Amino acid sequence: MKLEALALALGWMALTGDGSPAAAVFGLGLGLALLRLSKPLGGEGFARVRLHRLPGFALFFAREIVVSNLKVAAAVLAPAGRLRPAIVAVPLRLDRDAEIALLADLITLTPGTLSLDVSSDRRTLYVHAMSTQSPDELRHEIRDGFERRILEVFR
Amino acid sequence: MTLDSPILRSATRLLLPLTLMFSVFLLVRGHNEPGGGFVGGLVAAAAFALVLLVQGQGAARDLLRVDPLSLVAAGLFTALCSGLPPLLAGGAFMTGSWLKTPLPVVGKLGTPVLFDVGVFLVVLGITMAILFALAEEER
Amino acid sequence: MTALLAVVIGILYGAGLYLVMRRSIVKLVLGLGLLTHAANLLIFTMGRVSRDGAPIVPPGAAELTAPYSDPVPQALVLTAIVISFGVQAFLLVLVKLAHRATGTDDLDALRSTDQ
Amino acid sequence: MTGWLVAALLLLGAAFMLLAALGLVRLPDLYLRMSATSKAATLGASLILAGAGLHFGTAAVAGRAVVVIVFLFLTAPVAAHAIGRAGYRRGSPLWEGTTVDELRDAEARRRDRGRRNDA
Amino acid sequence: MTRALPVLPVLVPLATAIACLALHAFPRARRAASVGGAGLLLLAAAALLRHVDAAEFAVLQVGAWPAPFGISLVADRFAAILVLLTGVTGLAVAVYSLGSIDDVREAHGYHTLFHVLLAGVCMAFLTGDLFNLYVAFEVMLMASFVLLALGGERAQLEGAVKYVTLNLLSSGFFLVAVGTLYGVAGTLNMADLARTLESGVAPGLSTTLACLLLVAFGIKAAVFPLFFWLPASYHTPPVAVSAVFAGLLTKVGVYALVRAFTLIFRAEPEFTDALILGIAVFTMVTGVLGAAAQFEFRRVLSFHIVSQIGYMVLGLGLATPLALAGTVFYLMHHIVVKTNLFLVGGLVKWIGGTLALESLGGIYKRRPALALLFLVPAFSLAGIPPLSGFWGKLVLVKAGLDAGQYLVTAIALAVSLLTLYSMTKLWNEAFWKEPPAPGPREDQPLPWTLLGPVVALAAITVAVGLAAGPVFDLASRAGAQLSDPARYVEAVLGPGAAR
Amino acid sequence: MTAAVGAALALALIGAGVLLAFVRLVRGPDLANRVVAVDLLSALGIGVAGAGSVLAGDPVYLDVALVLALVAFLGTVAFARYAERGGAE
Amino acid sequence: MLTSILLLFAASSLAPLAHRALGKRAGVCLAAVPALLFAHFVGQLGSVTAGRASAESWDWVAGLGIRLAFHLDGLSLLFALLVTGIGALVLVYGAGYLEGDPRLPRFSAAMLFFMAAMLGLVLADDAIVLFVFWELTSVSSYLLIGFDHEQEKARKSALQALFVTGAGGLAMLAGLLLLGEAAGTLQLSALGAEAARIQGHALHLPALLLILLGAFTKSAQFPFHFWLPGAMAAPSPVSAYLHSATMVKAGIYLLARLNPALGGTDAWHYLVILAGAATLVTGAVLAYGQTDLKRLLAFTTVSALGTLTLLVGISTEHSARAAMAFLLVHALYKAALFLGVGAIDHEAGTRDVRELGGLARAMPLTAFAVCASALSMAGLPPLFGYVAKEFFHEAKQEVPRAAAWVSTASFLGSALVAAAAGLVAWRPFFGRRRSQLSAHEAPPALWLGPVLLALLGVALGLFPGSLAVPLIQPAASAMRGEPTVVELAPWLGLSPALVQSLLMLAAGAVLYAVHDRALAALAPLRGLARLGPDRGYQALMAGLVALARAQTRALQNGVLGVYLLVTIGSAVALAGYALFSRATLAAPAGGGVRLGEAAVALAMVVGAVAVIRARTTLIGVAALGVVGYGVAVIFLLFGGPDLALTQFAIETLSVLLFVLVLRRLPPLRQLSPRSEHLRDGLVAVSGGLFVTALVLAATATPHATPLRDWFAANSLSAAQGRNVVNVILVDFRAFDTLGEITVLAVAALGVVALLRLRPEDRKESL
Ligand code: NA
Ligand code: NA
Repeated sequence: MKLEALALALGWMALTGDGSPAAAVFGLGLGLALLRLSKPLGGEGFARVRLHRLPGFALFFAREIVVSNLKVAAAVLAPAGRLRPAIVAVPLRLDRDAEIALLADLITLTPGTLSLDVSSDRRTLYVHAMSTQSPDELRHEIRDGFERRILEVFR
Repeated sequence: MTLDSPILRSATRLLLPLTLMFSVFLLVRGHNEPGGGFVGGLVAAAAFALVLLVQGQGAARDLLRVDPLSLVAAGLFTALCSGLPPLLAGGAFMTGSWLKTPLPVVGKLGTPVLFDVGVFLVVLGITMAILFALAEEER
Repeated sequence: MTALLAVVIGILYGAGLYLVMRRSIVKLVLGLGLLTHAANLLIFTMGRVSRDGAPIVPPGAAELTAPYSDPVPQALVLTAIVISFGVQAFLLVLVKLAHRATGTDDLDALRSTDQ
Repeated sequence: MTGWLVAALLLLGAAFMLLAALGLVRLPDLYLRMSATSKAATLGASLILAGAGLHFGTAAVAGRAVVVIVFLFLTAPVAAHAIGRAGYRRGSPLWEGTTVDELRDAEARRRDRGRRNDA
Repeated sequence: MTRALPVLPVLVPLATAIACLALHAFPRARRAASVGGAGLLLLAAAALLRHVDAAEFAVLQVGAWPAPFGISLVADRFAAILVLLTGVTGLAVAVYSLGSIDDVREAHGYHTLFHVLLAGVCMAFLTGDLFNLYVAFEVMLMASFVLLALGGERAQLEGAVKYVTLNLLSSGFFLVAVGTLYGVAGTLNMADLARTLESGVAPGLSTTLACLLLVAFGIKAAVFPLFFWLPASYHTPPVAVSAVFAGLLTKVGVYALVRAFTLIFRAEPEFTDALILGIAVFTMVTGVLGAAAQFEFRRVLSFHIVSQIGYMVLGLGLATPLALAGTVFYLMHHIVVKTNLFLVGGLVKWIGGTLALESLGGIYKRRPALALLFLVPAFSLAGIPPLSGFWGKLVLVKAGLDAGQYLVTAIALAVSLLTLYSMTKLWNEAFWKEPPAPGPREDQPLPWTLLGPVVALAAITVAVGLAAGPVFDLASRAGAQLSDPARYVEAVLGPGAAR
Repeated sequence: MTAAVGAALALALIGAGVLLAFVRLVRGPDLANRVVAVDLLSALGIGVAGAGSVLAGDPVYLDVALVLALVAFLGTVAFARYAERGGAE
Repeated sequence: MLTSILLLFAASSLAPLAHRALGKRAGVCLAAVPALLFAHFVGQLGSVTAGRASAESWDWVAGLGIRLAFHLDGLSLLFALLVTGIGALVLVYGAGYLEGDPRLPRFSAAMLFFMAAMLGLVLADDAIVLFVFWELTSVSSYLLIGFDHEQEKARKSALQALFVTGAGGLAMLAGLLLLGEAAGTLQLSALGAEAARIQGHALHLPALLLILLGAFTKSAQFPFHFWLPGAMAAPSPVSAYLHSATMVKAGIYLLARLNPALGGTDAWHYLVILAGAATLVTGAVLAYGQTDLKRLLAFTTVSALGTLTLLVGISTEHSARAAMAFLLVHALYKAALFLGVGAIDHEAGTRDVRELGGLARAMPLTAFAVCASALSMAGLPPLFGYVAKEFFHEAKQEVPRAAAWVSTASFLGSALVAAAAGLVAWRPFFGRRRSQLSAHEAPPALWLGPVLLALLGVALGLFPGSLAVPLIQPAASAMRGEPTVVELAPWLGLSPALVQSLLMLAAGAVLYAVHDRALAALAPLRGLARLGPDRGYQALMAGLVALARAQTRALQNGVLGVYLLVTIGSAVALAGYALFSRATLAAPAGGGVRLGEAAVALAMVVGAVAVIRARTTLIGVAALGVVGYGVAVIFLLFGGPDLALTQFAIETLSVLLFVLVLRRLPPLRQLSPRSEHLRDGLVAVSGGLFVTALVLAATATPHATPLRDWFAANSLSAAQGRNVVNVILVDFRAFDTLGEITVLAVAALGVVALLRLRPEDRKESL
């Protein structure tokens, strides 16, 4: 909660372009108020955030994004040979809403994959891939890639 | 029925305060830059509308806490009251009066700003009232 | 640009007027929507469109100095836009209920209250 | 110098966006198209916004550009998820070249459950 | 407090509406607030008229911004008179609503809507700004839309679809005309517009916009051939609602026509006056003929609204001070009488269970006093002396004869005869003949909430008829003001503004 | 100046993208595909706002971009919900 | 005088109370009011005979020059006496006639109201005041004629009377206003002095015609006579009052009253005499053809009214005194006859001469009253009717033109009336007594009136000089507008007039004798009656309703599309005409179009076309959204960021609204036939062209910017805001915004209410 409020305060300062302490205080106050307001929404946030691991995580993500876009570019420009789409069920170790959402979002934002659905028991994520050799390979990639890193940062 | 999924739920949780903050931002600076009560109210309504779409109107109602029509009444009351003080003092209705010194962050405060707040509340209230009623009907 | 806008507004009007005269109740709603857009654009155009920027006093200045767009039609249009939002919401619900109550979408069939 | 950087960012962003649009037209099914748009368009728009933020050079503008970028990254995958799921549930067809569909059974079970609830 | 007078008739109902909205959990308090607010409006309106009649004008620059820039509220005698009548009608219908509106409607905001309607009507009468008039129209219309459709019965929804569509079209024309006027004259203040257009800005365009506004206001006023929405809808809502619609809404259109063509558009009077006169004649005739074909209490009355709008517009078309006085007088008379006739219609429905004429009857036999209560407004509507309608008719006929418009005058007289025909038809069918079957409440005493307003309005009708002298003097002072727009311009923009 | 030229070129590219998106919007073939097209159109709109702000030299376009991003998301979610509930095309 | 009128009005409004409080005595007590007034007016005789008219007046509607003015001269006095005197008798009679009837209080009230109106009419000295009372007599007579309102015939007759007299009344109103214009005054007693001015005025003839129309309809002159017999649907006391002394005499009164101002001209002579003569004959012929006593009396009334009109039309000294004498005697005998016939009807249960006979022994007093009155009607000496008839014969010598025709007509009419009088006087009372009749003498209330009136007729005939002259002379003077001497003696000697009277009576006797055979012989001609004005009236009313229906079918046909077409068409035609005939169209100055702008414009046009061509609602909504976003972009491009922001937000929320409603909306369908598409398309295209032209014309005018400049200069300094649009919205024009959020609030309230108000918990409001 405190961290989220801080993030909102930063957001306020970014929006207004005002870095003054007054703006920070106002932003924090507003952030706290808004979070309080959002409280009834419930839902599960992250269990914790290991701030020091965040930069590494971001870097990894940025790299994945760039790579992914290049792959997509290739696929778009010459789709015929390169497409081997599949919808793959990925079993999840993550179990908090926020974690699942983050994983799904990252999968969507990165190369050739798209989170289609989450099973109602939240144990399985269904991922659409543009081009995959085998479903198991994709499952493995996700488990060892994003999912592991999320566990590292947010557990 | 809602668009229930952990992904959408989490997104809503994140976007709600952010969007509301943006709506406050639009309201606050509207007197000096693009923005103001109307668009501020609409953006705030969009935030609640998202909750409505994703988690259903029960959640959205809980979130809003007050009946949207009460919000409308409060907004109209605020707008009306912002014009009354000069009237009672024998002046013209809606004559603006301002604090002499601007406050940090929010800038100068005056009855027209209060009026804009009223507009904000009304717009938020009516949009939510309409959406709730339609969503209720849709079931 | 004004001439082009004049033509666009005319076309929007023509289309809107044509649509409201249809018998389908949904087309009526769509037509009114087009007319609303057209009217807003028309009023905006009456301020003599210019690319001179928004009517916002730049920081440091005491008043707005030319060139700038005419703020008056903008204020009018803003009022009109918001009003038509309310009207449209109401109209939609009205049409929906009328459809439910009468069981038809043919406006020609809604004649029980005349004659 | 900034000028060149801005121009580069804008053009690169625009190129990605065009790419997204191209993918939307050329790719054979809904899911593939979304794979293209949800990435390329988000990246493209973000690059353009970054360029714009850089161009004006003030904290206020840059801050706002960052806010928009963050917002885009927050919403784009969610939107893709929402559309993709809806599309799948409505039966938007998969390309015939699709190798595996591990969602099909789960979806059938879900529909079945829905039908039983209705009855 | 004098300074606040022009805005009070808007603020009081608006505040009442907010109070009613806020009191949604307290039905009794809400009803009390509704009647209390209506009473306050009447007081405020009376104070305004008193002040304006002496001081000629009451002008309030909202926000204290000088005249053409801010929004001016301007009460001349014409406006103040109409505001007073709004107060009268408002109070009468507010009381009547207590006894006639079901609690489900009340719970869904009836009182709020009603007071917003009053606020919109007063705002329309008092504003000195053309765009603000548009806003006032929207306030009024939106409230009327909801009041009309609230209840959700098939007939109401059908009527509402037509009412809403045609009125939205009218609003559209109005908006275009206002926007274009701004584009041409650069101002929105009606006095300033008058001054600017008089100085010869774009004469052709000014006539074009006058025509556009003639249509826009003509739709609201329900003149020929733009009245369709009225007979299609006015008989569908609860009686209290149609009573306040009948009394006030079309009059706002007439008011706007009068204001527009006495103040703003005087560039080509020979064209516009002839046009208006022609419209008036067709409106009178088609309205009254429409009524002759009807066999439902409120439908008959609805068509008569159209017909009598023709009378009011006739005065505008004749455009002499006497004719304008006639229009003012006729408006005053008609608001009270038409409201009352609809309210009486409610009593008839209360007793007989229906408003279909063929199923009614026998009220004269069982309730002679009530029957006489019908005759007062009915005969007044038909122009029987010495009731209020007679004087309205007399003034207009005299104005027509003075202006040498013999044919038009003859038609006006013939129309009044046909009005009498319709009123006697209602009398024959609902009051005189034997009912085919007894009504649901043949022998129950009428509640005072229903009877009181009817008696009060009938008393006003008689009083206006008997004391026609001072009332006509007031109307002719108002007419004189309307004939002298320069005074209006100076009152708003300051001395010397009109040159 | 360089930035403006870049912006103009970028706008041209995006414009081409808009046309393509329209093609998909018209061709469909189903609601979901059209929603994707609309979603992309709004992203393109944000791009237009960003490039436009550089071209016009007015940062106000960025505010528009923000509002656009917000409401476009809302619209997409709304349509997704509509589609999931089996709304007609 | 106002006091006396108000007294009657007060009595009228108290009548129901009086009946409740006083029971049977109420009739007499109420009759005391007009009786007292009668006494009061008798008291005025002296001063009026001496030529001292009394007057009183107050301002009423000063702005229109209308004064609440009353004036008592000989003419008014004569009428006032008849109104109050006969009124008192009729009230007493009515109380007896309707004894035990729950409607009696209403009867008394209506009669007193009518009496008040009639008294006001004859006392009024202001044309408009006269008209006010004139209309009040119409209205109250409407209620009286329709007294038996549960019968359709009564309702129809009442309406017919009201409609015909009402139509005439409206004409008369216009005529009086024109007369006032011509004379420069509305004061009736001052009109005579303005005769020259009036008769030289351009408005003289129209005024005369319109006024005559009023008088003729009210006094049932040919061809407007048809409503009067129908009015016999009223109970006898009502007929007695309305058709003897009051209502129908109002027209005669008006003619007499205006004689000084309007009389004597050629137009007057022609019109009034002709109408009078025609009415005289028509009434008499029709009377002769009746077997219902009341209808018979009604037609003799028509004939008498014709006679009176004829006399007023002649407008000489002789005719004036004849008119006033005849007026007086007719009032007396006709009231008595109606009352007597009422008594017969009341006791015997029928009014048909063919079913009556031999009642004289059972009802001696009634028989006396009826016989004496009928003989007076026939003009037999020594009754007063004879005197009047003598005067009439004298006066008709003075008919300016076509005297022979008039003479013949009057002779024929008088003979027929005499025969009719015979029917009334003889048939019910003498001859064989019909077995089924078990009549008794009527109660005193029913015979008192007729007997008194008959006695009065006899007395006047016996002592005309002392009794009748004081009444007739001032009245004739007033009618002439100059002192007129009237000398009366019972026997005027063997004059040509006497000879004529005798001849006429003889002819009457013959006609009486052949009555039954004549009726039988004329029976085939009854069909001709269908061609009469009554038929015309019926056709007119039927035509009116048919026209009304046709118009409603054509105009208010319930098709919204047509309403819209007409409304839009009117706007486009009217404003388009004004624009293209007046404004000069010029292309607006410069600006140029950039590629992006053109693209947006194109997108909007494509969107608009797509909305029209959309096959599904969703596509329509989406296409509409494209137009909306296009508008937003235009706002953005041309300096309206606030607008653009709002438009984007609202457009999206609108889409959301549509989406929420969409599934409940019907699918888009193509419903109109091709021809309608074409027709509507034409109007729509014209509308579009008009708007384009309007925009071009408006933007081509020089841009006046006082508001813009002022806002620009004052936004920051005076209103503390840099964003001028926002400052306008929340400060300079915040009042607009207040209204606007009110609209929004109401719209939301409406949406909520409409959707929440489920059909099942709907309740009926009144
Ligand atoms: Na604003
Ligand atoms: Na009428």
